[in-house]
Order: sequence, then C-alpha cells, then structure tokens
Amino acid sequence: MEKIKVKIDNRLVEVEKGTTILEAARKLDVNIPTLCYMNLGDMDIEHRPGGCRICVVEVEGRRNLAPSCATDCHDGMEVKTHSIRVLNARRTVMELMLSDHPFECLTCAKSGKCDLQSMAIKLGIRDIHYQGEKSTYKPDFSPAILRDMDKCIMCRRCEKMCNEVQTVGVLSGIYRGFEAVVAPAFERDLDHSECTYCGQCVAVCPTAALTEVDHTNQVLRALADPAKTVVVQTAPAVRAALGEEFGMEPGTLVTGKMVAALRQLEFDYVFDTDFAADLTIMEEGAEILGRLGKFLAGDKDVKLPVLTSCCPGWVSFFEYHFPDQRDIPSTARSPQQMFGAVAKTWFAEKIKKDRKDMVVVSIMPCVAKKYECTREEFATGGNPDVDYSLSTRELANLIKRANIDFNKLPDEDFDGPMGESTGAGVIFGTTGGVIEAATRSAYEIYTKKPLDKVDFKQLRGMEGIREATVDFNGFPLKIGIAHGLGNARKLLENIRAGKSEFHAIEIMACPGGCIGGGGQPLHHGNSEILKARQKAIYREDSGKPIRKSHENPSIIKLYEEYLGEPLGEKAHQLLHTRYFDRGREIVIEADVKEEQ
Amino acid sequence: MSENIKQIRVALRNCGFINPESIDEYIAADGYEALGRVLTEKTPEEATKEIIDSGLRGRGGGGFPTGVKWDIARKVESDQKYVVCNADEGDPGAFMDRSILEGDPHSVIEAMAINGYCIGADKGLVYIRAEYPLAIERLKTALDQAREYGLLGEDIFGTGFNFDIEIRYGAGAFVCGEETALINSMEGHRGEPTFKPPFPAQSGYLGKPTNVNNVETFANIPVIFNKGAEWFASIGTEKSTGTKVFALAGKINNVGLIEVPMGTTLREVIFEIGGGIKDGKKFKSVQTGGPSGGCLTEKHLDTPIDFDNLLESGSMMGSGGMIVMDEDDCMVSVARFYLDFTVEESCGKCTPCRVGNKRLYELLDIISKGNGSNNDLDKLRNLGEVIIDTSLCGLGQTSPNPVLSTMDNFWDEYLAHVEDQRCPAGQCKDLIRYEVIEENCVGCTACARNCPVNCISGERKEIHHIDQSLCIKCGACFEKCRFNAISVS
Amino acid sequence: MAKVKSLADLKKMKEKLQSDISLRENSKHPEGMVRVKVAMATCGIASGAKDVMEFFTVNLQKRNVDAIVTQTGCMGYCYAEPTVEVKLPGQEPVVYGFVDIKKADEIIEKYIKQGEPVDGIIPVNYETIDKK
Amino acid sequence: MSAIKIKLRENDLQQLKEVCSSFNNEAGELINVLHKAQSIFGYLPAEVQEVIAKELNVSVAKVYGVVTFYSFFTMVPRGRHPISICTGTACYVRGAEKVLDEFKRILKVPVGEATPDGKFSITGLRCVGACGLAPVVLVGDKTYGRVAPDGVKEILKEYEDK
Repeated sequence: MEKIKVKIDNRLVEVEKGTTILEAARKLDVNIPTLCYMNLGDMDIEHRPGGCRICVVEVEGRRNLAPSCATDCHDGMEVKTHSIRVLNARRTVMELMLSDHPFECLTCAKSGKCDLQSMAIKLGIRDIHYQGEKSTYKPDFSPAILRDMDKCIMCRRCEKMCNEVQTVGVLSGIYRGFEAVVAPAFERDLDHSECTYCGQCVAVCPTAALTEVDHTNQVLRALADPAKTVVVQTAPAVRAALGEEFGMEPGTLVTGKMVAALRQLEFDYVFDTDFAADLTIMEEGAEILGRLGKFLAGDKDVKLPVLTSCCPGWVSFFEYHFPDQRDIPSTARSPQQMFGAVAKTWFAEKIKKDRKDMVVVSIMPCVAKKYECTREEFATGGNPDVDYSLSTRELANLIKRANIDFNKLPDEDFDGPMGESTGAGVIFGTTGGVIEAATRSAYEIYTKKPLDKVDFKQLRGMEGIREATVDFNGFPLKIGIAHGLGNARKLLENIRAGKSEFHAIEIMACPGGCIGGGGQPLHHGNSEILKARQKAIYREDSGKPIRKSHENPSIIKLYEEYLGEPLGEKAHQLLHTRYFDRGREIVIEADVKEEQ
Repeated sequence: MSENIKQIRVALRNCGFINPESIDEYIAADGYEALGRVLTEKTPEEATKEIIDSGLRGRGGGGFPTGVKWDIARKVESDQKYVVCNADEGDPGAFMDRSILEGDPHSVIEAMAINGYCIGADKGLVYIRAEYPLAIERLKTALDQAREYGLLGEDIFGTGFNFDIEIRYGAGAFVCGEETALINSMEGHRGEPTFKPPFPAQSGYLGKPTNVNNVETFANIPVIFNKGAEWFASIGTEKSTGTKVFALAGKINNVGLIEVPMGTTLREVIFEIGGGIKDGKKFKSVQTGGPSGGCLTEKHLDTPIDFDNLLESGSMMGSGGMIVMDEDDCMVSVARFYLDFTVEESCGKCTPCRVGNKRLYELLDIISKGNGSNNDLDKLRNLGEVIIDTSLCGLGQTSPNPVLSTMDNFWDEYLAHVEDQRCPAGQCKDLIRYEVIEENCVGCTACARNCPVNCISGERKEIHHIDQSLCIKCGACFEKCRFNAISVS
Repeated sequence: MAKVKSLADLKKMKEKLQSDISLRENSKHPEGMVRVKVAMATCGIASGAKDVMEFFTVNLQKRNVDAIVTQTGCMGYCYAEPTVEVKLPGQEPVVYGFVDIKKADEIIEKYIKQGEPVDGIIPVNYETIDKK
Repeated sequence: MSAIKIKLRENDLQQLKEVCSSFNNEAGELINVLHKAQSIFGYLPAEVQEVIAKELNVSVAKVYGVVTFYSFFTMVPRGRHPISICTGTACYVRGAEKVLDEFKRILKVPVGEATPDGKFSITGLRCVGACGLAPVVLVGDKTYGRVAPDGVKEILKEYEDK
C-alpha cells in the first residue's frame, strides 16, 4: 500500500493512501470530535454520511472546511483541526443543532449519556445565539421502543442500522430540509410497522430520540407490594456489561455483585436466565437430534436446517419477512419465556404461590424482550409468564436510585434451584454461543461419548456469517452462524432457494449477539467494547465447574419432578411455541366489504 | 452588421429557426455532422482534446472545464460508463435549458453521443424536470427520429459505435441539480447529495464512471467540432470562452432569452439588449446565479460577465438566470425570498443547510418586520459565512450568497430596517401604512370598492378612511386611486 | 426512411434537404413559397401561439397563399410572445411580436399578400454562427 | 394474523402491477413508477405506495421517504382544477405573492390543499419557464400570464359551472 505524509496541527504523520483525515489524526492522538460518524469495524459497519459537520477541519488550499470523517488524506496535505475558523464553525454548527433541540437535559432519559450533551460540553457551549422554530413530532410509544423525534439530530445512524445492517427497512429519512426526520412509513407508530424491536436503532442513537420503554417504576411498585413474590432472572450478557455503567472497564464480569445488588433491591428470589438457557438446550438439542435422525433415516418431509429461536427480534423478523419459512425454526421458546413458564408453574407450586401473586422480572440486554413479554401466547388467562423486562441500562439506573454502591458490593450467589447453571448457559450471551452449547450436549447424546474438549473454537468469532463442520462420530454436522439480521437474511434466502447445506443455524438479531444487544450500555460506536464483553463471557464459561447443559443437576431434577422428557407433553405445553404469518397482505376492496 | 449587435447565437443557433420536431431541418442545419466526423475521423482522445482546447466550461453553474471533465471520465477504466445530461433546471427564473430542449433537442442528443464516444460510454440518460412536459415530448420525438435514422442505436455511422439515450424524470427537487444528488435520484433514491470524492467520473450512476453535463454545455459541443476549437475560443474572454445564454427576467422591458459572448457587460445586457427598466423606473440590482448567486448593483454594471468576475463580485454565473430589480424592490425581502426557497429546497442532510438556512430566514423575517437589531445583522453575517464554509454540497455552500451580497451592496437598506424600522422600497408589509391623503380624496369610492377586506369606509363624495387594524396592505387602493389620494409610508 | 449508414450518407441527405429549402425560399416566382414560423415554446404557447398558428395554417390556405407554416422553438423574445417569423421568397425574414389573430390577419393581408410593411417588427439583435 | 392489510380495488391493483412490471419491477425505477402511478390515481395514497413497495421489493418506508422528498408527489388528492401559482423569482418580483394570497383568501384553503368540494386546490410551483409572462398561474393545463390580484376572481369565474 502506498504511503503518504500528512501534517496535522503541525505534526507529521505517515499513513496509507485512502486514510481519512479523522483516522490519520487519531494516529497522532488528535481526537477530532464527531457526532454522526460511527465505526463498528469488526462487523464491517461504517457510517459516515458527512451530515453533522462537527468534524470539519481546515485543509490548506481548500476553499471551504472539510469533513474529516469523509475526506481522504493526500500527500503533503496540511490540516488544522483547531484554528479559530474551525472552532467558530464547529461551535456555530453545534449551536444550530441545539437551537432545534428541546432543552430538557435535566429530565431527559439520556442525560449523562447523550453524545449531543457531551459534545456541547466539549465545545464549551454557553449560549445559543440562534433561535427560532423547533421541529416537533408526535411521540411514538411502542411496547419496547419510544420515539421522540423532537430530539433527532439527523445523524441517520438508526436508518443505517435498520436498513443496511438489519435489512428490516422500517425507518427512512422522510421529508426534506428543516422538516426532514427519520420515521416509519406514513409516520405510523412502530407497532404498526414491521419493526422487530431489535433495538439497534436505540443502541446507536446519540440522543434520546430513540430509547427503550422504561419499566423501572412498575418493577419498584411490584417490589413494594407485600402481596407479591417478585422473582428476577438475569440474562447471560448482562453480567459482562453492567459494570460499564459503574465506571468499570469493558469486559469486567460482575455476576456476584449483580446478584448482591438485586438482593439489596429486595427481589424475593434472584435467579438466572442461564438456568433456562440450559433448559433451552435440552429442548432445542432434542429437536435438532430428532429432525436429524429422521433426515438420516431418509424422511423427505423433514425440515432442515433447524434454526435457533431464542432471539425475539429474529422471531419477528422471519414472521414479517419470511412467513413462508416459519416451520423451519425450532419451536423452543426463548430462555426468558421458558424461565417465566417454569417459574409460574413448577417453582410457584414449590413455594405454594398462585401465579397471580407472582411477578417475574427479567434483566435483559435487549429491548425486544419487552415486546416478547407482551405476546399473547406467552400468557395464561391474561397473566404473562414474564411480567416485566428491564434492560441492562434500566437495572443500572435502578441500582443507582436505590443508593447502592455497586462497586463495593460483595460477590453473592444466585438462589436455588433456578439459579443453577452451566457454562453452556452463559455463552448464550454471545454470537455462536447457543449453537456451541447445543453442540456440546447434542454431541454427547448422539455419540453417547463424552467430549474430550468442550470448547468449539471454530464456532467463535465476530464475522457476520460463519460456518463450521463438527464431526459427529463420522457424520459431518454442518453449522451456520449469523448475527445481525442482514446476515440472517442472506442465510434465509439461501434456505428459501433450497441452496442451504446447513443442518443447524444459530441466528442472533444484534451484531455480536446479546452482548451487543439494544438494551446494553451504549458502546458509542466502539467495537472494542463488544470484543471485551465477548471475552468475559467465555471467561465465565471456562470458570464453571459444569459446562454442559444436560449435566445441570437442577435441570435434571426439573425433568424428573415435573416435565418428564424433553419434547414430552408437559415440556411441549410449557416450553414450546408457534409462529405466525405477519407478512403484508393485499386485500381486494370488494372482499373487505364482504368481510364487514 | 451594425455596431450595437451584442448577441451571438451559438448554443441557441437553431432555436427559433428550425422545427424542433423535424430531424431533417436539423440535418439541413449541419446536424449530426459533428458526430459523423468525430466517429469517423477522430480518436476519443483527439476529440476530447478539441473540447479542452475550446476552453468550454460547464454552463450549469460550476464553470468546470468540460474537456477536462471528459478526460477524467475517459481515463477511468470500467466495463460500463454513462453520459448524463442534467436538464433539471431548477433555478427559479431560469429557462435556458427548457428553451434549448424545446427548440433544438437534437443538438443535445448529438452532443451526448459525441460525449459517449469520447469517454467510452454506450448509454446516456437525460434527467429532466417533470414540470417541462413540452420539452419532454419534443425530446422523446427527437430520440425516436434519431433512432429511426440510425443516429442512435447500434453501429452508428457504420463505425461500430453504439449509443442510446433514456429519459429519467425529476420530481421537483432543486437539490437534484447537484450531480451526486441527481445520480441518487436517477437510481430511485431520495435526492440527497453525497460528498465528493469520489466524483461521478470515478463512481457515478450505479457506481460506474459517469460524466454529467448540463443542457447548454451539450448544445455547444457540435458547434465546436463544426467550427473548430479555435473559432470557439476566439469568442468570449481568455478564461471564459464562448457565449452564455441568459434568461432575462424581472423588471426589464425585453424579458427573454439572450446569448452573449462572455465578457459582455451587465450594462450592455440590461440596457441595450434588455431595453432598460420597465416603466421608466430606476435600476437597482441584478440578481445572477439564482438562489446560489448574489445581487449586483450599479457599480457592477460595467463588469464584463465571465465566471471569475462574477465570483469576485460576490455573485456567480450559475445557470444563467438574470433577474433585474428596480427601486420598488426591497433587498431584504429579496434575500428573504431566496432563503425561503433554499429552506424549502434543502435536502436536510447536513446541519448547516438544514438548520442554518432556516435560522437565516428567520433572522431576515424578523428584520423585515422591523423587529431586528444590529446584533441580528452580525448574526446574519457570521451564520452566512459558516454555512458557506461547512455545508456538504453546492446548495448550502452558496445559499447565503443572496444575503451576504445584499448586505455588502445594500447595507443602508438593512440599517433602515433595523434602526429606523423603515423599508425604503416600501415593500415590507409590516413596515408600511396606506393612508388617505385627505386633501386629494374626492370620494370616488374606487379604493373602497377594490379593497378585498372592506377596510375602507366613506360615503360617496366624502373623504374615505382606512381602518389600519383590518388593512392587509395589499396595495389595491393605492393602485386604483386615480387622484394620488393614497399614500404609502 | 433510410438509415444514415455513413458520413457520406449524411452529407448527401443534407445537401438534398438544403437545396429543397433554398429552391422553395429563393424562388423568384411571385407565387413562390411563403414560410411562416410560429415560436411554439412553453411561453409562446401560454400566450396563445397555438391559436395563431392554427389561424395562419387555415387562412393562408383559404386565401390561396402558397405557404408553409411550421412551428419552431423559442426565438428569445419572451416579452413579445407570440412571435412569428415570416419569410417572403427572396427576402430576409422578419419577426413580428405580440401576434394575435388580428395581427395575424393584418400580416397576411398586408405583408404577405401585398408586401406592405406592418408594424410590430422586432429588429434582429444577434449574429448567427455562420456570420461570426 | 397478517400485520398490515392493504385495501385496494382489484382494478387499481391490476393497473399498479402493470405499471411496475412495465418497468421490470426494478427498484431503481421507483421514481418513474411513482410518476406513472400519480398520473393514474391523481395522487399517491398509502395503499398505492404499499403495493409499489411490494412489487419493487423495497421497503414501504423507503417509498414514503422518496414520495415526501419530492415536491411533485402528493399524498392528498388535488382539486378537479388544480391551481398552481408560479413562485419563481421572475414571478415573485412581479407580484406573484399577492396573487397567491388572493387565491388563498377567496378559496379559503392553504397551499397544498383542496377546497372542501374538491373543486380547486392550490399549490406553489417553482418556475414554469414562462418568465416573460410573469406572474404566471396554471389552472390544470391552462396557463394564465400577467395575472394581477384583481384578475383572480375572473379566472375562477371561468370554472364556475365546471
């Protein structure tokens, strides 16, 4: 690669041709401020619309200022990143943005974590010289995501995630000029769109234009109600990220502190979704082996590959966009819902409580889980299996509000029996984890031989689509992995075209899997954070005494006492689900009249 | 030829002479000969060099040397390239491109084919405003005729060169005049510009190298080959060769389309060709370059018009709209008018253009209502300069020009609005009052009968009164009064 | 119509077309062809050029004047639309502005039929490329 | 339980599908398809956009984003006699604003909307290129040049019984 020399703020740096001014400056530790720019390099997601104009710099010989995120260096280029001209322009642009933004910082959900706010602080804005009309839009309350477009700064990150990364296509820039904003078709609310609630728009929104629906007050009320027994479950990815909200390094595991905090919040039982993850493996693994067995026996009607179904964003995605393929995914419910179903039956019986008097709360790295809780098929007589789902961010807020000094908490253990889990349950939190957990159990059950090595390194990584073949005693089991719905779409299109050779595929809606979920602490566009969380997950797994789901003693007990066999009648009733055709349908008007 | 003839018709050579729906008349007027000669006698490199030598610069506004642009596209290697004709004439008050397409569509077709040969493209696209139905119809007719004659299609002039043209419609977005926005629009997207580089010559329509020129630029091409680059370069000035078509409009007697050699002065255009100001009023300003341009004044009248001089004077060539204003025009209102346009036409992608122009408009609005302060004038200038300095595309980079140039040239008028709450031209509605001059009023009732809001009272043959609380300042009474009994203040 | 297969084809075609036109237009015969061009661009049409063209077509025939009436593009005189160019055989063309039906009638009766001057001529104010 | 039902008359649906297939159902032809659809239906209601999105295999949000970007496209029905007032610069300096105000005052509708009886609608238009006739007003396809505010009533009178 050709090397070129660039002078930035009077310091020379040598970079490869094609490097942007922004990247070259970072080499010199000159951090030019950016707002709309986003780079999740490891997942091949780069967003540089050049729209915010905060990152402008002065380039010698150029008539106007250059956006450093979108301007390539050329040999001999001289750049000034903080001349008075640049600083004045940057400040004015920032003031313009603020002049069309509500002054609600004190009460805003994003206060303290808002990129716009930190930029205003960084640029030393003390006064907004330009004032005038502000754009106002109707707020949109969906079951999981709240849209308050008055706070939109048109960075278009959400649009990028929704369309190009996730290929869900719910959001688009609409109108133009001052009226321009990002919205669903016809400015309908999200719950009238094909939104999967994957929450990636929320995860990348620099302001509070997109936030998750806040359920912390409902949870506080339930905790305060003496008539209620409140049970909490924590998803695997939460423990690898929660610490970030308390100033810890990304990748710090805080499982024990999290349990202690929940106990201090006075949850009656602190359980683990990892337990339900092990349960999921029992059911899903049995399904994979069942279908595989039929396939090998020559059954032409068997549907392969088996697709995982623990991710609610992914479930919505195929219901909307691939309803014709809805008999391919496993019918196993997600761990969150399996947990709820078991908690409000088996465990309720154990503690002699009526399900009405129980409240199940989940702590999830996800916003789609909030929506999943509202799906009718996951309720009995109107009483949902999981009552409230809080995001990792909401839990952090709750801990702070309860005056708990998180960093000084001792490590505590989960309660039994639904707090016991294996390493296989933990790795559900990262891309590749579910299928690795399933492989560990399926291998031993299929081959009836113990694994020499529990780690399947070939299933790990960050590439958007991965594939691997595992030798099942002579039978090559072909496994596919996709994270990010855009990657999932590619695999599904292959399946639809009959070109897929996989036997089992794991799909996660969010890039990185649950560690990169829409409910996690904001990564502000830094993919190093995701990689650190992934490492933490594998660290927790390798530290566990038991690492295969089917060896979890509490799971074994649950089947013995209550469920019987995987895929058995009871299991089917509590742990499995069905999917719906939710594709867009064109109805001829005459038929509509007949209908009415 | 008499001395006072200032116009030379090069781009408009056939407009008004031939029947635009007859390819035969075009051929009789040397049509398609340039294409024939280029294809049979010149290599693409030689032909491109001829355009470089002619000194032709883009007539769409930017003034980039056309031949150089072609050369860049020619040198990029690609299996597929495109030629695009930008006929999305969006400047309000400009209609050069429409007139050429309505009067001489074949010249554009011929030029696009030549361009295709030069850069190695076999496909051309005309991006045309849907608001120009007649131009579209004539262009379609011309395309059919050219295909029928084998002048478009395969193996043109027996040389093995293939070229054909498709039409793409604009849908009412001024920003699509910006080439990157135009390409996005042709691909079926929102017409939002993207940053350059990459330039369309590297990655344009469908990601392929694309050369975009506007209608008038293309209309000049066949002449350059027929008459020679040297001939073309002999017209105009050293750095701006050839002629420029202007659409003269506004408060001028001879509204119309003119074509003058570069270097002609504004005075010659306005007072000799344009026949001076309408109704014997006093010349105040001429606006060139549309919403991207500026308002020039008396002191610029003897400036020879070319790309560089206009830029230096704080305006620009733009695509050739030329709006003449007289003493009755308020320059604050004119600036506000253009900003209103820009605010409506901004794509909304970048902050300075989306929000900044809105704020500029709002400041001008406050000033024109008499509520502005000197501080607001400072804000106008700083904001205008930052918008120019930081906007993503040509629209934002030029949108404050009407404000900054009127501030430069008509500073007193701005001061009158903010310091005395007075509009010297008597145009800003909020700053004027219509009143009955009692000595002159004969009670003819003409004003009262014509008042649209019935705010004038008075019996026949008695003095009338205007109810200021109801008056909408439409000026109907003033215009209808034959006794000079209505005053504006 | 035959295809233009080579540059020579085109040149032949052009010569024939040009000689046809010059035969018509430069005829010394008093009964020779009159050529009327009506500017039919958007602003011409908006000012009524269609009616004017129709009037010329119908009335020249009715009044037994051997003439060709064609449309053309914008002549540039937007302020004076509709504009009409009239070329009598062997003479320089003249352009009339503000041509309504009444004016058209006058042009036919006075100028075309009798060669008498009619008011409303727009003086030529440009050079063509051939003259330059 | 389909998420969204799009209700359309069969004939309209057929016509729309034909329009899309005449452009090979190519996503890049979206703007051409919208032009054609608007010329058939007079405007682009949500249902029409839904069908186009489905046929061209693009998201409805994208279609809506394009429709709202371009001023030529409209989602509200125009009046039987759509009135467009040119607000280009040449018309502006010759008093187009006053003409526009007069239309709004008489018809009592804002720009972009139709009268309650669906007879007239008013839109602003940027330059029809007939600057010599400024100010210019279009009613349907008919062009009126040099319109003064007091000529507005006369223009409307022409359409009294239509």
